[in-house]
Amino acid sequence: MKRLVYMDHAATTPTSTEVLNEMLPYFTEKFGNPSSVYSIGRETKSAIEKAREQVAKVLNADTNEIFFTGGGSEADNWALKGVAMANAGKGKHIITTSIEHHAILHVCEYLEKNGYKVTYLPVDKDGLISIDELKNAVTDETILVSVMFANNEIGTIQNIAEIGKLCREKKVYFHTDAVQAVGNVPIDVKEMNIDLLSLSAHKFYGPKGVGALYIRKGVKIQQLIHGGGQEKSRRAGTENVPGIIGLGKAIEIACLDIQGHAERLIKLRNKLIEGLIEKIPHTRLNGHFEKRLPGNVNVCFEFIEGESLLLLLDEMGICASSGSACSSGSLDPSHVLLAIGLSHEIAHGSLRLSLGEATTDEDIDYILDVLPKIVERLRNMSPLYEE
Amino acid sequence: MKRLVYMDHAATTPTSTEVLNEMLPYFTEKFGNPSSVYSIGRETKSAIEKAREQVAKVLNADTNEIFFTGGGSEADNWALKGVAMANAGKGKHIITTSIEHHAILHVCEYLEKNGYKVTYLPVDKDGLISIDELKNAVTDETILVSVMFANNEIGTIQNIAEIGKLCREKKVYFHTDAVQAVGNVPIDVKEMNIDLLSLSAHKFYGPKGVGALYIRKGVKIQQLIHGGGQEKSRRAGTENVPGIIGLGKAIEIACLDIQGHAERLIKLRNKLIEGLIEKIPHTRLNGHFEKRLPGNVNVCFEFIEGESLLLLLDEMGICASSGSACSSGSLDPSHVLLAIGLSHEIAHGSLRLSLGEATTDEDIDYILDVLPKIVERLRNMSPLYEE
Amino acid sequence: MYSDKVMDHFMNPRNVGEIENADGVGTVGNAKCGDIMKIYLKVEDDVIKDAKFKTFGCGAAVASSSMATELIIGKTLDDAWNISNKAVIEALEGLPPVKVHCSVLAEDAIHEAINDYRVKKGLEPIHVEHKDLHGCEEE
Amino acid sequence: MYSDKVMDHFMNPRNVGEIENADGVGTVGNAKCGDIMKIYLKVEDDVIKDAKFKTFGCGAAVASSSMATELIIGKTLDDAWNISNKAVIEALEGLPPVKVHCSVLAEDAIHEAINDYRVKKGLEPIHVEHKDLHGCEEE
Ligand SMILES: Cc1ncc(COP(=O)(O)O)c(C=O)c1O
Ligand SMILES: Cc1ncc(COP(=O)(O)O)c(C=O)c1O
Ligand code: FES
Ligand code: FES
Repeated sequence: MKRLVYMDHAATTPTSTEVLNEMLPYFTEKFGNPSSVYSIGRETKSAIEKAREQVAKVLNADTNEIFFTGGGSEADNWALKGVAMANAGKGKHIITTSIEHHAILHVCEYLEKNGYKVTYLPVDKDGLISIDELKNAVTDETILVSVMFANNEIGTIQNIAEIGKLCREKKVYFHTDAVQAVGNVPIDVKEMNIDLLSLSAHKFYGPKGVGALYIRKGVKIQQLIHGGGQEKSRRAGTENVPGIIGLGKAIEIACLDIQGHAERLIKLRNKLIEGLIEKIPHTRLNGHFEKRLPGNVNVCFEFIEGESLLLLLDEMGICASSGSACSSGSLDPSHVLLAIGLSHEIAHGSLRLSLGEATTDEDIDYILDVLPKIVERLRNMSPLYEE
Repeated sequence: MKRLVYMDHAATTPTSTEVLNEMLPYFTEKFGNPSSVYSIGRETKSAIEKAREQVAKVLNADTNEIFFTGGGSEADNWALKGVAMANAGKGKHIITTSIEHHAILHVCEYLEKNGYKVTYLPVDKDGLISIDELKNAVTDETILVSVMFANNEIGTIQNIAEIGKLCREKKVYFHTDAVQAVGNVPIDVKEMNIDLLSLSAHKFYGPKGVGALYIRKGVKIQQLIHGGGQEKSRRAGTENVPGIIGLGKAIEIACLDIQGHAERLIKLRNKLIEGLIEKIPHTRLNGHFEKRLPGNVNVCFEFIEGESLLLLLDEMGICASSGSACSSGSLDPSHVLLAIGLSHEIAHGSLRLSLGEATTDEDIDYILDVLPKIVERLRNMSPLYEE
Repeated sequence: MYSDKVMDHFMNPRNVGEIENADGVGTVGNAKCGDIMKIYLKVEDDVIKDAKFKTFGCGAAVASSSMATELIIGKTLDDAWNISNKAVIEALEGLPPVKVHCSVLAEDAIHEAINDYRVKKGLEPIHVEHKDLHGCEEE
Repeated sequence: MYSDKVMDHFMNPRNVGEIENADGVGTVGNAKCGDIMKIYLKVEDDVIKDAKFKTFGCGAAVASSSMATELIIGKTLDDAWNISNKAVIEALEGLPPVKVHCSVLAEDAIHEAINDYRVKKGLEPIHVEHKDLHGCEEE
């Protein structure tokens, strides 16, 4: 069999066997509807409540502040639309950043079409927003600030505690999309003054299609999905019981030794970054060098294009992703790479390698062996490259 | 071990082993993000497309008219809010029925708060709407008619083809909540002139937390969940790959021999209905006798209250549900039972037994043995009952 | 959902039934709301010698009736009057929040029964502020 | 996503490189948009004797360049001119819809190269309506 080196943990992770085993009984035996009176329903109900505790514990939240959703995107949509609609009486201004995930940006565009005003804060070359700029952007009309905890492309981690403190002082709600951060960076919603936080299980070895929104007690927010009385009548729909159990178990495991996990990955990550820069000329690292997700490597190789790179990497068994989006019909490369100031040309040659549980030192060696050759090969084919 | 007789298939069903086995590889091995370029991503992408074909085939739809969601409630919310928002220019009137699931009714209430007008059609004592009343309700302002295919409580199946025909003539969109119907009643969206249709996997032996919305080509509808480009940029969020695979497999199996499935259940159902009416005085059947879901039994026993009944049934290993909702803090019994003209008193004594794959003739005998004694016992405790 | 104690009193309710020629009878609740509780008292020398109940209602309502009759048998009328729904809940080792009103029903039924006894004896009924159970309108 | 043929021409592209002192060179696309294709021709007696390419772009762009050079080698200039992007797609056994523009790039590059040859020979360039590739503005 071909060697498989999965370097796209930021896109999704496999569900770990331990997590899957926890979920399995809830498909076939313990399948009762949690809203039911009888025992097999009560059993799934308490399993869900246990998962809620697992999430709450990790975030330092209360259990009744955790609401399960159908994923990270739903959590983001709910947070933004829900707060916007419920607080329109106070004002219609929202502040976010230019490097958010589309699950935030496209919601903001939707809100703009519906009478809201949105400020998109710029970021510096490392991908950080400026607290001063944020402070200046807040007006009497501002109801919500949404700044992602860690960026999915370039890995930059914002100064969340500072942002939270400012928002609390200014009395505006603070939401953070922590989909990439959970399991990688310690989070404390109380200490960091976070009012709402989105997370998604499949980014930390849980199943796809389930996430959660933390909503601090007292936050005024509308429902996104109306219907039955599930999730204290705030998110309708029969609960994805196995998914929720899986999310709970996965977050528990991911945060058992977050420090050790991070240290291990950072070592491998830095070896990879340094190796690439050393071995491949005309390479630049994107994102902040230190305030960076432990598993994130994002580099640009000049003169070549991302998709070709990915295809050749795939041939060598390496799974990665790129910020070049010509293939998807949209022609602009990643908005994040443009926001940190890259030119279109260079952004098209970007590569994200995201490390995770399965990544070994040998994997890094393998990549450092294979990738320079692939880049060389593509450069030799490129009309832009002159040796 | 205690005997377990699961008679709540309308609430949820176990995921069948066949379906689960189909899903399993997609948690741990074939876990790639379907949006990815590399092979393990393309593999999940094509698995999703296969599931889409399975759904399309069963409904007689085109594959590009099927959109996966996080469940039946999300599909209902999307259909109603999406059509309402996208067509507000044409009018702001929606027609639905008084016996819809809360995932429809609570969305309608939300829309009413946001400037829409909603007509709630009444139903007759069997739970059927009148086509004439529907015809009269349509105005120039009407943009959408939403009538559930089959009712979750009393099992009544509406005359969907007639409703579809009328809507097409009147040029208003027709949505049907077919969450209870799929797998139990043959559906043909073309023949029945259905424009939008909601379904949910866990009602037909698929997993919880995944559903689909059929959107006929050309229907104007807004997104509910904004973000990434999944589902042709109409429903954002990393796809719940195992869930979608499970949904596809489950709907395929459920519709292989829908006729045989229905015949088997109808025989058991009728035996149960007749037995209960014969053995227990002061019992009435709710819902239409013939236009009824194959597995649905809904009866009222006078002088007793539903929750007590459920608890005693649970003690005997029988899982069932009731339209009595005192326990849930809301004091009105089921809006469906009230809509078919039952008094509150009687509605509180309702019991729904819903049969499914696992139900055997012995199960029916067991219930017919146990249930009369339980009713008798509660009646003896009831201040309303005089022998 | 329910404690073992509640389930015990629901599955094996104590004192179900009626007392013929009872000295006091109290009926509270409303069939429309899904709950009616009726308590019968046998009183001798201001002491409750026996109590029985009939209840139309949920599991918690049945268990509360059962426990309430247990608690008042043998008590003076004054002591019985002072048994609150809290005492019933405690004796049942807890009730889920949505079920608290079922225990209130039991407290109210006792008060009604005692007042019925007082009226039959020619005494003034003791004034009670009925707790608003759940906004369910009496017909 | 790609046919075996596309993958073959991507993995083992034919005719990569430059032709020194080429008789005609055509460059189309735009680095800003993530795609540039450059085709070199060697022409003798109005017949394309050799063609080479350099491409900055996606897999489909590389495969289209490779296939396009294959198709035109040995053809007269007139025949080569008439090779459309459709012919390239067919020869590649299909391209995904979002990748059609990559094959258009190849058609355009051939036209540019032939016109470059004509101009060098003192002939009028043939007028071409450039298909609007994808709304990506030239700088
Ligand atoms: C008729 C009907 N519509 C909608 C739903 C909601 O589906 P889900 O619980 O999967 O969100 C249900 C079941 O709960 C239902 O029976
Ligand atoms: C930062 C960020 N936010 C939101 C999402 C959306 O999460 P999901 O795909 O689970 O809906 C993702 C991942 O796709 C992400 O990386
Ligand atoms: S060059 Fe743009 S997608 Fe191929
Ligand atoms: S009597 Fe209403 S819930 Fe108990």
